[in-house]
Amino acid sequence: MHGLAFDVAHLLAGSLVLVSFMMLYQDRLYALLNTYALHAVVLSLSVGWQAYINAAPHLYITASIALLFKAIIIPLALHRMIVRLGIHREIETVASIGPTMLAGIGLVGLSLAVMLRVTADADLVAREDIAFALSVVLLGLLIMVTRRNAVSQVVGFMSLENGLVLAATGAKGMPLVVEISVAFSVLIAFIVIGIFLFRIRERFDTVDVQALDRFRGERR
Amino acid sequence: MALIRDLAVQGAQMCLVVLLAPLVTGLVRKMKARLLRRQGPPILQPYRDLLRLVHKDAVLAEDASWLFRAAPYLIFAATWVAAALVPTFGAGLLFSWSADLIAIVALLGSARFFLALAGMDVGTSFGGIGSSREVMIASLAEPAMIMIIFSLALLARSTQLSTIAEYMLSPRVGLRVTLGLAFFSLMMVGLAENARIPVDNPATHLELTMVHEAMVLEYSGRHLAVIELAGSLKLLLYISLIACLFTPWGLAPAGADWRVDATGTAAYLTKLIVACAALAVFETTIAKMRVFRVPTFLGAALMLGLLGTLLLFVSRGL
Amino acid sequence: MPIVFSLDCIALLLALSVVAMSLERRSAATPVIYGASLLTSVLLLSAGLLHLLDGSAPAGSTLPLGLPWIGARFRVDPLSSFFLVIVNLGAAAASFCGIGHGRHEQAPQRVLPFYPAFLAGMNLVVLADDAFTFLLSWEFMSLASWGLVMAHHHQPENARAGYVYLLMASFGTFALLLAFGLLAGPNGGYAFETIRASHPAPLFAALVLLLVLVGAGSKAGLVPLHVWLPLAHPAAPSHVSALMSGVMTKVAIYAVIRIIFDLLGPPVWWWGIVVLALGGASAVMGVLYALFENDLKRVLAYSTIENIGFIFVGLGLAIAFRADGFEVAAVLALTAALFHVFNHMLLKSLLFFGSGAVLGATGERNMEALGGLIHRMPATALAVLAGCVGISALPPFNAFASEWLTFQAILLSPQLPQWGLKLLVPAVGALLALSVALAAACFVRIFGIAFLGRARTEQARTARETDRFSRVAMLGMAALCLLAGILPGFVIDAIGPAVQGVMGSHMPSQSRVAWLSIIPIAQSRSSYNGLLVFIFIALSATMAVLAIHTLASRKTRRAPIWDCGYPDANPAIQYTAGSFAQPIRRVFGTLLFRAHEEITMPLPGDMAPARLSVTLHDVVWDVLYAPLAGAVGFAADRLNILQFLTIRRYLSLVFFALVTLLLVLAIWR
Amino acid sequence: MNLLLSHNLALVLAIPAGAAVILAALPGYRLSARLNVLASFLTFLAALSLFVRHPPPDSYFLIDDLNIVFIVLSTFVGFTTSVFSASYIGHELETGRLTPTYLRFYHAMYQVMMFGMNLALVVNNIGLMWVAIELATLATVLMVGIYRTHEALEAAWKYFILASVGIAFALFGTILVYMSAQPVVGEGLQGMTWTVLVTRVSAFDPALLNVAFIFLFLGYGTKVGLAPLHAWLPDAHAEGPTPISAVLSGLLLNVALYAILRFKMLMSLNSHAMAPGPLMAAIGLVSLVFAAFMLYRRRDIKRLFAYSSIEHMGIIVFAFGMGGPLANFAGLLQMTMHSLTKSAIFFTVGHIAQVKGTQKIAEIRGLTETHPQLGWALVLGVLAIAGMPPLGIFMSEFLVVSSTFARAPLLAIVLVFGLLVAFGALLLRVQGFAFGEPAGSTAPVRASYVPIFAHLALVIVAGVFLPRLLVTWFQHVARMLG
Repeated sequence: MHGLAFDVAHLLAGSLVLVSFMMLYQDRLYALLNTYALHAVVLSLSVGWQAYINAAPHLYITASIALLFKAIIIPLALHRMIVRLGIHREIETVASIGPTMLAGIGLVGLSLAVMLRVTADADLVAREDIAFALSVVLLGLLIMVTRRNAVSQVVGFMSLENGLVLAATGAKGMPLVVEISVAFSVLIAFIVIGIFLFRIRERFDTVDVQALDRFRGERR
Repeated sequence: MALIRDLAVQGAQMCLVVLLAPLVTGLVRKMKARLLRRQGPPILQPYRDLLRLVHKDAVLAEDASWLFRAAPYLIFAATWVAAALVPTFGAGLLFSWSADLIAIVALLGSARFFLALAGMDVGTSFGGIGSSREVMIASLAEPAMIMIIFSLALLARSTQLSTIAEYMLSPRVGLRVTLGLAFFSLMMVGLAENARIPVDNPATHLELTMVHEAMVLEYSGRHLAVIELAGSLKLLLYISLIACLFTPWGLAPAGADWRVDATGTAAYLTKLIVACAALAVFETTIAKMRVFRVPTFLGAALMLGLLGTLLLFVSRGL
Repeated sequence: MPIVFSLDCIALLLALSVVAMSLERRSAATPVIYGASLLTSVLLLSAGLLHLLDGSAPAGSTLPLGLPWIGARFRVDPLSSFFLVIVNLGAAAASFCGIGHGRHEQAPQRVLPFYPAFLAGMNLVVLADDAFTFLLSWEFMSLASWGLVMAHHHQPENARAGYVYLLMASFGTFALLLAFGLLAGPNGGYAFETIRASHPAPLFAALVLLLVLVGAGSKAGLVPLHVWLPLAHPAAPSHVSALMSGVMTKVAIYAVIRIIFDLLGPPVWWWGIVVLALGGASAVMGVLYALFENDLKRVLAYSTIENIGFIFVGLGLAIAFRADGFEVAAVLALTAALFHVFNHMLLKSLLFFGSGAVLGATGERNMEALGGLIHRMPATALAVLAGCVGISALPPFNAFASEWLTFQAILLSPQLPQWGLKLLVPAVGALLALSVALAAACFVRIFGIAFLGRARTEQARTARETDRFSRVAMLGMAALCLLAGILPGFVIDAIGPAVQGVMGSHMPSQSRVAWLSIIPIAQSRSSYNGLLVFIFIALSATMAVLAIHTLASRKTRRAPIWDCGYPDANPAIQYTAGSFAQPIRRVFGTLLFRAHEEITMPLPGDMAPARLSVTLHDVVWDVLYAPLAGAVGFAADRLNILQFLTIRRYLSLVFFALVTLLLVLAIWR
Repeated sequence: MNLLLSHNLALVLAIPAGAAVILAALPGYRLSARLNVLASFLTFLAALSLFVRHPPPDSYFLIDDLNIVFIVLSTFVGFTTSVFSASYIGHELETGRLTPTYLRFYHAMYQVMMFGMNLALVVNNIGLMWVAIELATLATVLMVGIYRTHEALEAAWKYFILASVGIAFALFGTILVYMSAQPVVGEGLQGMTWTVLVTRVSAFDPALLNVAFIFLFLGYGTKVGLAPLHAWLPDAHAEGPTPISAVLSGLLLNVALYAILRFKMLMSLNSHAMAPGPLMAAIGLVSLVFAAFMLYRRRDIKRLFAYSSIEHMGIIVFAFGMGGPLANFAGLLQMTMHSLTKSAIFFTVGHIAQVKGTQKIAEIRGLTETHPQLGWALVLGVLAIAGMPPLGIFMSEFLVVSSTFARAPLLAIVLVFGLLVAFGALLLRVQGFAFGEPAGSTAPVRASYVPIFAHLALVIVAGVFLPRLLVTWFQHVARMLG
């Protein structure tokens, strides 16, 4: 493949990692949601680009799903929920932003270190994309782990899943990508609805996960 | 012919021990009395006592069981058999091989077992005291005895009394530390086993100090007589045991003719008298110790025995 | 074909337990089941005897069960047939006793199904010929006996006993499992013949030895693995306790002999030291425990520990002699051990039957509440007396013969080249002598307190003689004990083939010696003649009686007790079990049991009674088991926190797992 | 008939799918319960018929000796569980814990789950396998939450979140596998087809494979319930309906395990990639010991047995990690026996909890007196799960421990330690349940003993006698697993 295509793909993938970092940095829910929307947009762009350079039309579907569902519908839905449930807007984090960022950088370094062992003959886009995808996944997990608030955890999970889609599309000619992205969208829908469910049943006054497992199985 | 002769020797031995036993007791009593400047009972007094007791009718406690009546005879029988197997004047006992030293000790053990049971049969407090102290003493005396047997048996490569006696006679036995230790240990055990001072006082009826007497407290008449006889038999047994193990001189070898037997008998009697004298002197010079000092006393005996056994390997690595 | 026949009998036993389940609470069930088990064990007994005596070649058979590629292998050789005799003699007696004793059982449906299964398990262990079948039967035996221990599950202490028992049992099984794992190697040659053929490296062999000592020793009740035994054995119904104490421990001995002498190959001399030390310690500790215990059945259980120690000393000697190539001495030692196995089986069964009779008659296991039973239950008293004399190793009874043989073997120790053994063996001999003397004290105590004296409680006063079957069983066992004691030669000759099978040679035939005396090595060295001793005692006793009764008086008067002039009708003044043990407690207890006496004297004028309270600590439990249980509890508490984390924390667990693995991957190579 | 045989594979999938649709539409629980049983039974028959003949592997479906074990086992347990659930659900309706609408949903979901698991087992495509397992998981999530109590919802939520993360990991791993395959086997479906991968794996990029395996192991390991990924398992077992607990322990864990085994085979075929054995063995031991200690402080009977499932999964994974014919054989045997025994235990526990009206361990005592059959069944089951002879697990544990000790003594010591600790806890609890003074209601119980005792009978028989056919087959699979 010629250099430009490669550079663009690389750029998009890299910027996805960057956006993940931005999400890691946010400490307000709305900001987080907006950044996530951005994340999804970048993802759809990169998927689209892959579709273009690999001439794989079915990837456009994935791209559009990413654009519509993840970049627009879900953030809006979560927006409405935050308003509806009156969740206070600050995200209480476990560790302060600084260390979290450092951890994130460490994770990116780790994923690169792991991926650099991949023999070079695997084609470069794949290799790079996987490295970035891995870091996106890890960062998403980091967000889930460091945020105390359910919505932000969901967001973290969704960014993680974006990483997966990135990897899937990065893999040349991978079958079932569309199905998988659909399946994941369903999964995410489930999660969001799940939060709604808890609200509707009026069982939990807040959707803070800690409140969810107030019971923690065996009562002490 | 030889068989008949051996039978005769064995029979003579059996009668001899049973006849001599009270004499030994009497002798010791007399000597002690003399040492204390007392007149003391005549030497034959024990025989008279036995006859008197035998002719009285026995008084049994109401709730004494059959065991209470059977025990004296069992005790006597066991002790007698044991005593009959210890060479006195001659080594050539027909049945000496039917029980070796270990078995003899075990026979005495059975006698003690029944004595202790008899002590508890009527259900008095004193009987209990006696029995429990008796078994406590025995639990230390028996291992000591076994240790002595070990050291002798390891030397003589046999547990047969006659064989050991022959070995002791033979020049092979040098002067050994082991033998000395074993001898002292055996002395201590003998004192304890026969309820002599310092472990027990055969003459006292002070409840809190007595051991042997406490067990036989409820006995009377012929039963008491039999038990007393068994007691003196045991004393005799120990004396002759020591005699034939450590001073086997003059012991008639197997199959010797009657003259040798006669000398053997003479030698044996002199040994007896010497032993009685020694015992009397010892008992008059020493005081009885508290019951709970006894374990240390016997523990010392046990240690001596064990030490003797272990020294064997060091002194001459067998 | 004895093996097939025995297997059929065992199958019959298993079928019996199924039948027992089906006929639940019928009153007829008890006699039927016990009768059938009696029949089967008699058949097995005769099969074992035949194979042992006619010296036929080992016979094996393989069933298509167990591990598929090996099959369930069974084999009967002299050793296993000897133990077949041991197991089924005990089983027959217990079943016979059970026919009568089982009637007192309040929950038969909890006993009957497990009883035949238990018998079957023990027989299977003895016959098994591959590691899997062996361990399966072994654990099955434990399981069945656990069911029997849990029969009276309402008493919490029984539940505890069952718990400790099964836990220790499977601990032992795992130890044996590891041992077999070593013996069989990574590609699983589990058949015994394969194991025999392969000789493990010295280090492995030593490891196997230790594992076997732990595994089989915990089942046999070797100190310090004995803690379950005094809990579990008494908890079961008495005739079952007899089986557990008298027979199951012997099965453990069988395992030790089978593995160490047969499978493991040539021994090393220091193995002997380990076994000897353990045996000596068990002997003394066991009897001391027994002396300070007031529960009748627990005393018996503890005395089992003592006798097991005795047997292990014999085994240790055999190992040591064998390692140094003294064939004769080794054979003598092993024979002594096996002889004691036989004797202890008889005696302990007898004594447990007796305790069962007492329990049935008075509902009491505590000696302090008994007394004077010799008047109420004469037959039981006679049998138990025989048992007490026997187990105290007094002539002319049987245990003395085996003890005597053991001592003879000990006296051969100077031949041994190693100094360690030279010095250890006599010391162990001293320990044995000590334990024997203490055993005598212990059983004087039992019999004197429980059967002699005056009744201490109403139950004891109104006790009634036990049922016919138990009486016959007990007296029969007593007769066997006496017989084995006065004719030891025949027993030794019967043991011969078993020893031959293991050692390659056996003791010179004893039953042909003149006057039926036994001569282990040489006439000049040592000999013992139980028959003559017995006859002499009997003769001289009768002579004395006759002489006195004919020549002198034979009159007896009954009178109130004299007691040095303090007659007191109150039976409470009698010596109690505790006070009887007091002198010995003072001598040995303070050191080994941290015995502590506390006397509370009331002030002068205060009418309150003075109290003496004694506290004993089981050192082994305090040092070994309590900390272990504590550690497990601690770990459980600490880890339990993980049940109560938030989802985020759980997620972070996952996260850290992932990151660590990736890090490992990044750093790797 | 012949026609059926020729399409038996299709039937294995079609029957549950169809049944799900019908059951979703069908009102009235009696009929639907019966239909549920019938469908499960037919599925089981179809699975059995796979022995007689099964289609050659095509690009979508694959039946080989490995997964046929799993298919038959899962369909069988699915069938017995449906029988049990019929009687169980009836009681739930009476007590009003479930409404008919939810019941309809329940039965439909039951079949969906069966469908998902069968699909996951038979597909020849790692991507489809992932989809199927996700499907089954979601179905179980919904069923765990079906009681809508605080605890149930919380358990479902916890399960859901953790499972989704697991799913994500698994997917990432799958993608990586594809990427490592793609340069060798070319693009498209080939790169995900199992049969192709196996033949060509030796040329794949090892580094990618390593990363892939880690993600797959963690992803599917979450389903297997290996510590420290186990968190969802105890609550999901404890709070859901008991049939679901039985299915979870008996089936879903196995299906996830199956996936792990597949990828292990793949890894071991590539000589340059890291050996998966040590990792599996280590995690297995960790899970075993951890679960063993967790057993002690449990207060909820179902959670207790959930932890014991974790423990056994640890043993099984350890066995497969050790590898070698003996250990693999033991692993397979242990897995089969565990499914049977554990589901039997959950059947029993379900009835017990219903009759006692509580799941609190402290309030269940003296069962052998009040409810002898249930009590002894529980005792038997727990002894079986604890590896007592003559029950099946004894044999497998015998093989695992003895074969390990000769190779890696220290590991074997740890293994034995864990087993002992676990046994201590289980024995303590079962003695409490079965013996002592009875507590709680003594009302007679309308229990369906057939599935319980069928399972236990199988376990007992397997403990002493394994049929030749089964053995050779297991041995072949063991050799397959290397």
